[in-house]
Amino acid sequence: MDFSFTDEQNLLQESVARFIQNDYDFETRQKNCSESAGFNAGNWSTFAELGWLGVPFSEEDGGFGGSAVDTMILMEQFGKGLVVEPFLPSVIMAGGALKAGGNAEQKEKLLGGIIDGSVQGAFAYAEPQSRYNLADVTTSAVAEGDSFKLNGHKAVVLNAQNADIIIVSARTSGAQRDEAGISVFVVDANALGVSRRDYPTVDGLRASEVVLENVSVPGSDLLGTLDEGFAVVEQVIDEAILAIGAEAVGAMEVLYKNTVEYCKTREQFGQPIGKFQVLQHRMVDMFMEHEQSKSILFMAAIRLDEGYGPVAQKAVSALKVQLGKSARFVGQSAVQLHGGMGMTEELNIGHYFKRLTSILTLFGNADFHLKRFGRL
Amino acid sequence: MDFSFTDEQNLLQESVARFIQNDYDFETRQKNCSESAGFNAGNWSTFAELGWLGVPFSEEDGGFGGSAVDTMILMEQFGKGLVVEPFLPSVIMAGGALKAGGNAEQKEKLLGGIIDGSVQGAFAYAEPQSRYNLADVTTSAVAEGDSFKLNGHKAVVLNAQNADIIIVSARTSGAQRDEAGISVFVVDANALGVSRRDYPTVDGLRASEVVLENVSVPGSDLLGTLDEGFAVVEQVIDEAILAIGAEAVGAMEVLYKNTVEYCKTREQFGQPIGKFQVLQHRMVDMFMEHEQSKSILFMAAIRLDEGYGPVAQKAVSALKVQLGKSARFVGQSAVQLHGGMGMTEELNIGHYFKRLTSILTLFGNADFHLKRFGRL
Amino acid sequence: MDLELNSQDLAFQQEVRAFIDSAWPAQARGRKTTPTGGYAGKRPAEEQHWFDALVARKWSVPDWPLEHGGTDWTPTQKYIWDRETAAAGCPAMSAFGVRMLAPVLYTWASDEIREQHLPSIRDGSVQWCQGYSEPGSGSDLASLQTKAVLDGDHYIVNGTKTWTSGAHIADWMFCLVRTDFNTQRRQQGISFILIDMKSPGVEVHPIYLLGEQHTVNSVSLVDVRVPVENLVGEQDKGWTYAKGLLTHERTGIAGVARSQIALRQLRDLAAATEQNGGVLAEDRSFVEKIDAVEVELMALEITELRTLATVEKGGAPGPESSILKLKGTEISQRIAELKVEALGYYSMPYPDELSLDNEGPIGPEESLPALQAMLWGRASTIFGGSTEIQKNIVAKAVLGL
Amino acid sequence: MDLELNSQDLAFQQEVRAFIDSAWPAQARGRKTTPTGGYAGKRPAEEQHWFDALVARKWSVPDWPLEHGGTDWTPTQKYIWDRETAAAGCPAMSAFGVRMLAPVLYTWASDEIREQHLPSIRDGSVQWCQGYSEPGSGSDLASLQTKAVLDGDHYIVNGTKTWTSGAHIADWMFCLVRTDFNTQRRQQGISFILIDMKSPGVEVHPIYLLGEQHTVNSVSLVDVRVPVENLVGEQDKGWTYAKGLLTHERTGIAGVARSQIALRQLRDLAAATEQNGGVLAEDRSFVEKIDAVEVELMALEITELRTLATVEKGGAPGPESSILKLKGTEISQRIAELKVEALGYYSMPYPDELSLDNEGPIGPEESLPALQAMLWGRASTIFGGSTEIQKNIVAKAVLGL
Repeated sequence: MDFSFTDEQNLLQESVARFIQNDYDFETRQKNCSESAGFNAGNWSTFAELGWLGVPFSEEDGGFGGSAVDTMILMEQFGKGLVVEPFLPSVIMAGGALKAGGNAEQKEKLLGGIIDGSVQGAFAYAEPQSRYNLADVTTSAVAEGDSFKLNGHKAVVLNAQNADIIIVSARTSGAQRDEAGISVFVVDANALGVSRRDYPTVDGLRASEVVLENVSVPGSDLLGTLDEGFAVVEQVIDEAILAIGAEAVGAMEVLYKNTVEYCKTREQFGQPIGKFQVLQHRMVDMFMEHEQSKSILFMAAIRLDEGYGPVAQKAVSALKVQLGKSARFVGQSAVQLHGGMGMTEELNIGHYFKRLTSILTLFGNADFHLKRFGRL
Repeated sequence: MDFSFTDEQNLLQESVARFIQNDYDFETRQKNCSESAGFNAGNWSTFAELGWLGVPFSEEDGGFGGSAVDTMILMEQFGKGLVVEPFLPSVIMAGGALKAGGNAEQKEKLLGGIIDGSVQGAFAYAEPQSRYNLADVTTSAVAEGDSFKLNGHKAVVLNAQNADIIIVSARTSGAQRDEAGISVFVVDANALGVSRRDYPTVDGLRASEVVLENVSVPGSDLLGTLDEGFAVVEQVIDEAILAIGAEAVGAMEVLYKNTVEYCKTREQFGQPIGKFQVLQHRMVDMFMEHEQSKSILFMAAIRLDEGYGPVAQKAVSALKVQLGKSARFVGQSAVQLHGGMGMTEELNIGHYFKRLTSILTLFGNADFHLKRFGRL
Repeated sequence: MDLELNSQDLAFQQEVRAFIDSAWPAQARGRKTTPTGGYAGKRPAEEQHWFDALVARKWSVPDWPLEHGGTDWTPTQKYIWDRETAAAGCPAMSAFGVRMLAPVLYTWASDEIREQHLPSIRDGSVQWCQGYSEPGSGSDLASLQTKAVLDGDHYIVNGTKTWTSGAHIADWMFCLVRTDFNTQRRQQGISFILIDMKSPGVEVHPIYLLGEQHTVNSVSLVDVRVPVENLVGEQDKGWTYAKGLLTHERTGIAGVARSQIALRQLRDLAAATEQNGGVLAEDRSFVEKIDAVEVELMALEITELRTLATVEKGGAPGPESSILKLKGTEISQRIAELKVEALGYYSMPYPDELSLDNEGPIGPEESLPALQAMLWGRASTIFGGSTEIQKNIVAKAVLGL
Repeated sequence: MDLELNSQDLAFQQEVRAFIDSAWPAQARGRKTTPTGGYAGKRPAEEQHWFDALVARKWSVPDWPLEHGGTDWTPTQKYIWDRETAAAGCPAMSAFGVRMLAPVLYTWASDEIREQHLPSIRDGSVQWCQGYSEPGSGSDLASLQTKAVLDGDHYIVNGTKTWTSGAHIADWMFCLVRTDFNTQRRQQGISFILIDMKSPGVEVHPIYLLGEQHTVNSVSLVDVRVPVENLVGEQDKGWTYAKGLLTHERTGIAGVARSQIALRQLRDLAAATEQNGGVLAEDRSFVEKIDAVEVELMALEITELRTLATVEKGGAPGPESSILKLKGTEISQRIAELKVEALGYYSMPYPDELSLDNEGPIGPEESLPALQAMLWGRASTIFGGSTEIQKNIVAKAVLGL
């Protein structure tokens, strides 16, 4: 039983923390958001140079090691900095799909680019009607000779705007909500018939509605086995939940600590407001929610590293359930305790709150995961 | 739009309040509990003399007027005094069944006795397997000539121990959980084949498991129409919910006010604990829960007086949902804020808490009524 | 006890409805309104029509005394007016002039000031903002530091006001300033003055709030010269005037009608949101959350009516009135949150106005407004007396702690 | 990072399990235990067997230093011991002598006192109770007023102790008394003394608590003569000795193993409870409430393990350890509440022992114990450092507020 990090992990943590500390203050972050790509390309190169883009991948695949704990360490720091660079969609999700479903050739062709930063990816799994059901897929892929023809609408695809490849779940057989009959394809983002409507998201990221009209995808870009893509999608999303869970834990730490600092300095009625017992207890509750979330995050990372399966899935859903309570409480409380300042776009607090709001929704809200937890 | 009482209602309220004030301090209440009947027979006579046993009945039936608001007024005061005399089971429930389902002859025969206190009743509607589903009735009533033969087990029948008549829901046709096919009978508590296991309940009242073995009930003691008894049961229970809702509102008022008083006098760390902001806000929350419950109680009483139907039923379920939150919070908070004293059997606080605990369960908990509210 | 309106009030209700039907056409009701109620300063034609009709009918300031152009409506009639206009989504007169300033003016100000300002507040032709809060004084208003020094027939005002709603579109600001720094109690030495926003030295800086609303500002006052005639009442007594307003509880602050509309929209949204081949409105976990709020809201409505009934009889509002804002904001925040939850992934897109105008909404039409309303709605437990301050007040005033 | 036990600890776990199997037979595990852990003083034969085996194996006081008859177990081994014994429902040694008094004795007391008392605590032959709280001092312990005046070679003690668990079955009481009333700080002038409960002037009065438990008492002390040899450490320094214990956080206080068992029982109960022709375990609303607690409990278990892992490496427990009692009690109260909810109408009967013995349970067998446990469980957030006091401490000690 051990909750300490290896030497490499400690180095990774220090290195990311240093980057956030030195190169990612809130003002810089806001500037990065407003770049046309929605992030800072220089940072992306830095991430690549420092090897961070390889963190979720095994050494065999050219990565850093690929444990969930590694990813967790990195994403927790990203959460503290509210990092907007598309690590989640490109590396964790698109890269994760290649890792989980790709054959040697596909990895050879694409994973290297993800890791060295030359290829950006997106993962298109949700649809306007699907809500959180990963198996609710109406986008169709019909075999035509050696290739497939794809048609459909993929919703809220993070980073599609910058993506070279969009990894798409599509139905090759079965009924609309069957788990069987889903296949995963690597789609060239510039292929004929791919159209996008890009927009910013509430938390300062970029997403797109992606419409596929008779997009032709060569059979060699089928990821994994035909009709058995659901397993790939599910694993990618569970690993993505771990990543945003770590982000949320990092963000919650900043929020509760900043709130404590604010309440120590802000004076009202002749004393720091941190002397008011009601605020003290509220901050204790924030602290407790952060610690409980951190614990269950550790559990989920460890379970994923023990091997992907029902135990890991259950831990991941537990994480999302815990966040549903903790992140909501910590975010709302931080805004409330900062008073008017918490409501401004100018201060970082509101932006953490908005990121946590997105995280509550992403990949299924607490209700959805409480049901999944109960089933598993 | 008017929330004031009529002159008669004001008199009723004053008269019950005076009784509680003068003749029902906590010590006396505890003594009444420990009587072998579970209540004080002298009080019962007083209630009869003062006309209180006639409150829920129309003047035509020999009562006080019979509005739900009247009942509410009386029960709120009873709730403040934690009155243990069996007004709820005998008058509201058994009397209520006679009111709702009885023919002129039955009322003539029995309602007078309920009102003058010479007859005690009980209402046996729940069964070991039924939980809160009033239609889940396995007790059978089979016609044999001019009479019915009853067999079955009725659960947690309040006041059966003292009852002269037990009003029983039994199945005369249909399947176990059909609403149709339930009939209501007036059973002589001393009839051959009626056996009981009596026990105290957590809140200091008396209840019994009642087993009916081939109990013969004359056809003239069928209450209302054969197979259509469900409507009677449902109305009796909804009116009983109003009654315990009023009790709960009375009890919550005592709890929050006593807690405020206690916190003003109890000193810790050199000041009254009522100066601690966390306790202040908790007491404000208790006060708010009491006010909100009182509001919805008013609504339910008014709706019942407008006529029994879905609107009234929905209001009654809303009351139970509100209590599920408010009574739980107020009860737990009162115990918590009284510290060790709140945990003693010696102080009244714990007894209010126990009564509220029962009220949360009685006639369906908040989950059950939230579902019913949604359906209506 | 009953919940019925009497025949007189029923008749009044009909009159109000008829007026609304004529002055606020049905097609206007469907329009998306910004959650903050249109501080943006653009006033669409329907709105102008509505305000003109209000003024013409002499119903623009129903709460004012009749002598100043108000009405002699009973509390219940005012309540009916509030409910009916809220239910129809009618735009409201800006509260700052009508509800915050005017009562001070007609109670305390000189005839000259009344004559100068009340008519233009009544007809909505002049916009006001409120200069109370300062960077150092949030909930602790009495600690304000903006300084007004008498210099001949002018005050020279220096300081900074903040969280000033609508300062960017206001013509005038009513303002608390410190005219005496050597008082025993901090509440003394404060004066209530009126400042023309066009005065040299007044600068307005926008503060953008969550939900991307430009509603509030900071206002810096540098050597602003204010004629002594703009002092309301006596110098150094401004706290008394302002305080009367701050503690003025209104039934309307519960926001019951608004929350009822929001709840209905939430149910509609749940009924229109696909999930697993059915709709979200069939998901028990979600529906039970809506039902639970509805019960709270039903209770609050009655709590409001209890207050109203007491006031109607000439009594002071009972202790139950102190929970109206506390519960009302809790409920409205909860509904806003549930709307966002209902939207699922489509609670994330945050397109700009241009994109919306050109290409339409992303996901359901309600998406962006619901999200913005949720974000903006967090302010309701902060501004105008935070929940914490309100509970302190109830603990003291109602519970005697 | 991993959650596995190392091979040494696994071997230890096996050893513990084997010991439990031999000393605490499987049939004993099913026995109903009172929620308060048997203060009643009746000790069934299986329990006596278990305690005898503990003493024989020298495992009765594992936390003590080896030299005083404890063990050299690592923190992880102690944790394993706690978990395994809790999971098997083994009775625990009374905490007052073993956990509360003994550390004071082996740290501060004279050799004579240690020799007199430690062996009989270790073998459980002498029962102790704790005389700290007084009617006027609940959470504010330092305000205690019980007075001890030196009279030759005795202290004359006068005062009242309350909430004294087990005083009615205790042979001795360790007690905080005031020996100096003229100190600057209230924490000074307090002494730690040992009182023989058979001393003239000691009177025990039962206090019955919710759940009808006789566990606590008030103890009046009237001119009780206590030999000066019974003073622990130095006069007037008792607060220092007692305080070390009060802040002594233990992983066990989270009660994770106990709550896990309770949660399993709750699921069993829901699976056995009929509802609408099915069972309660199929009711989503109810099951989701259970699942939500399970998630909290999973998190708490890891929080506890994080603390353990730090301590195991020789570190002080991290800030996360401060939440163990706060969350642990919240969770156990919630589970107790849900059990009562599962029972439905059968949470109401409150039969006396005689009726239970003669006629069996009313409703499910779990009914009465579950109800009593819920009532009694309200104490967990009050006694031993109320939730409010704990949060004050965390605010100060962890957050620096």
